[in-house]
Amino acid sequence: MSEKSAAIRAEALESLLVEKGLLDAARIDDVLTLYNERVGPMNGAMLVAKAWRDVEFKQQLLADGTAAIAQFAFEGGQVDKLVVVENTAEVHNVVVCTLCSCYPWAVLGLPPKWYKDPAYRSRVVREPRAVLTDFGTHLPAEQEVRVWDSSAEVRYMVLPVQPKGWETLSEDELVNKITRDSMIGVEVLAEVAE
Amino acid sequence: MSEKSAAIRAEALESLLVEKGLLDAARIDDVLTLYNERVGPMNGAMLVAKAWRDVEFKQQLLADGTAAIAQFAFEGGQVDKLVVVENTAEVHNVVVCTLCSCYPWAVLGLPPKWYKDPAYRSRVVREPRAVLTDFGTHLPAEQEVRVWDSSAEVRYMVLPVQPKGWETLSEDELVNKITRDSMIGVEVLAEVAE
Amino acid sequence: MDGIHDLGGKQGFGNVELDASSIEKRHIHGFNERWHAAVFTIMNSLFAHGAAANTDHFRHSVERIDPINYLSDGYYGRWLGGAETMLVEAGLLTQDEVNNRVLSKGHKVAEPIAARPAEQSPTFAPRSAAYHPTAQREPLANPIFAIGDNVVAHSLGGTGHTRLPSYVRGISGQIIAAHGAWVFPDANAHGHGEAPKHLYTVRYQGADLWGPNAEESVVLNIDLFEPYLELAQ
Amino acid sequence: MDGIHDLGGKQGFGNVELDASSIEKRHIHGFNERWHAAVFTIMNSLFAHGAAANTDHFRHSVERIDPINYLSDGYYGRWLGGAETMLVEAGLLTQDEVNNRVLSKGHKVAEPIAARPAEQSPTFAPRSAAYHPTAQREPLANPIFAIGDNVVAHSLGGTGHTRLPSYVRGISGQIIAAHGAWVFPDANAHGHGEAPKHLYTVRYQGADLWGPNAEESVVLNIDLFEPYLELAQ
Repeated sequence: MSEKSAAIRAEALESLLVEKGLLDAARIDDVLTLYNERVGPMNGAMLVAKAWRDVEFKQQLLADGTAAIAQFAFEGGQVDKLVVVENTAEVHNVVVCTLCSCYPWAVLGLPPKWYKDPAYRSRVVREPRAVLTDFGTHLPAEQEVRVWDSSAEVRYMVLPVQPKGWETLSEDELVNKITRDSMIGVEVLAEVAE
Repeated sequence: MSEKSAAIRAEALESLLVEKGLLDAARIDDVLTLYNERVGPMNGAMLVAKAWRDVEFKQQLLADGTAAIAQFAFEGGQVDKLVVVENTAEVHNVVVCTLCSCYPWAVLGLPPKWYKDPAYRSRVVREPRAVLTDFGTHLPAEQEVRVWDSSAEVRYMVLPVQPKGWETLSEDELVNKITRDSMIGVEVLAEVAE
Repeated sequence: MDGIHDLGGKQGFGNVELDASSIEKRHIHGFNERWHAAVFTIMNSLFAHGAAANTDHFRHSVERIDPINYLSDGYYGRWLGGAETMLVEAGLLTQDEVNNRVLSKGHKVAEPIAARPAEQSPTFAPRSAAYHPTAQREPLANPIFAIGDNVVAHSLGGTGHTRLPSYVRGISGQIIAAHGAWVFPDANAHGHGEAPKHLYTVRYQGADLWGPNAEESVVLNIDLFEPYLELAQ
Repeated sequence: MDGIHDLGGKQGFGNVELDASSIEKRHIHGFNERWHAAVFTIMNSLFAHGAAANTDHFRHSVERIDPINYLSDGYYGRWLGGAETMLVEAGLLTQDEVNNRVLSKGHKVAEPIAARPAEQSPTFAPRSAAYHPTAQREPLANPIFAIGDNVVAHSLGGTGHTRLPSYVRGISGQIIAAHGAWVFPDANAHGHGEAPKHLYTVRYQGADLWGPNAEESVVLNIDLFEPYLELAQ
């Protein structure tokens, strides 16, 4: 089914359900507003920035991610339990859901298309190093790669390594530089030459 | 790709190869003649009929199918080694190739479409009794089902049980009554009420 | 079920196609299309009107989509297929209603739709009155395994929903975390109650999963429910 | 490779669609369409012109077809995809030539074609001068296993051709027949020679393969090459 066909089919179902009183079309606008404006990777980036600046928060985030983020009352769901895994010089973490497309919506927003497509889901558990090169990410052979397959209701987020030179940036400045992909684990943050 | 699209695509490739001298279109007619006229399940049916009437041939067919059929010089290929497995009251055999669609062309002809489709290939190794009911074949619970997955170059053919009442038929009469499906193992032959 | 959705470790799906956010390395988020949000909202309405009893029930409806459609339809297309299935099975819409409306919107007749394998619609108990913000529950028993145990997972068989992917089955791994008891998807998807089971993170070595040609120094962590596991010999 | 072709035991593919011969219980045989025979003959020409080095090489070209096409194209459509791949990889045709000719025949531009994953085209040694009517060969060594041995099969890994389906891996079975030594597909498909290996028929119990919900009294026999096997513990 092409995107166009699916769009028509969705429109058909929407109109039927509205007629039958099973769907309030206004709720579609609410959902658009929620995920377009309030739920997105800026939430996760804020957590990462804070963890880089506040060692106590970082320890709490790594020890019990669910408790650490409770104060922010993120919307968006899909995070019954949050586990934050830390990248280091020795270990690089990367997250997937091979059986469907589980993803920590509340902190990263809606998952990118590639996260939900068969290529990523099939390959990243088997050849994560090769998959990361699709993203331009080349890991040293001696760095261990840890793949997390989110097969239950625990959700995983990666705490990336802070690049050299970012120590002087404010948390607000960091939020725009900490990418979604670095928190999924398919990118290693680096200072971009400007 | 629909059948129509595939047909167009095949026509394109055929015309290109003929132009380049890589394909002689007359060979297509030879292939049609070979498989439409000389290679088909009547060859296997002839073996089964003969086995039912000639106990010595039956023993040879079951002991070394390859040697037993050598005298007939069947065309059509795909039978490096033939193993004939006998159905009895205790055991029912059924043949598949889960990885592609290997089939004993020389004795059964070209495989039916369903033999090559995902439904049969995926299901018959896991739930052969359920698959056989798709064919209207219901096996007694106490009869063991033996599935043969043709994963190498050995090819399998089933020697069906002769129905009661067929003992007086000639080999020629039997050939038209012994079905392809009974030699794949998805059918149990039975005298049809006429 | 051992369905097309069980993609982990399968080969032949080509390279990852990056989105604009990955390429431009900046935050781009939200819905790409309005109809994606419509499907998202329809999915919410399934839960509101009881057509989807719970998340596990909904996930299984997506797994039951025809395999070609599963691979072709994209994420929101798959949700749409699952939603249609659940609405029809719940008796809230008929298949004819859906098909006729699709045709009236200009859809081609020949377009394949999500298949709906015949399944006895399970009966779900009314939701518990207790408010559960998550799928974590009080355990019904003590955990059988402990961190450090070596375990092997085996399929429970059958045609139902499960969260044990095939690629880890039969391979020895080590428990590295215990998460307490959680709603058991294999039961919950089919109206057999929440049946809480202990959940563990199990770590596998890449070479154990993928053989001698595995990438070096790769480990795989996955969350598995206790009924899938036994101690490795 | 663990590709889409490895269908044994997968669920969700629906019921078997019988053909006229099955329904009418009479002999109907031969090609349904002329183009099926054309593809069959093209496949023969691949061997005649060296584009396909051997059957294993050809089979692998079919396995490499894009998964959606593999499920959609039907048997002769899959052969066609494999044939195109081999003709292009052998340099006998260019992809542009094929595409342009397809368009000139009235094909839609958007129609997907068989994917051709980039693969280093292997170099095949010229065929042996010896005439081999079958793929059976003189053994290079004595067989390691004997009838009655309990064995377990494991994937050799990698991305290449193999004849070990995933559904028997890691499960204990018993050798019930020994067939001598045969050309080893895992090597032969990739230009690594015929490397003959001993071949056995291994018998598995249905309940061992499919768990507690398996059908009763079912056994599965499959032909497996010696390098896949080790003695069960």
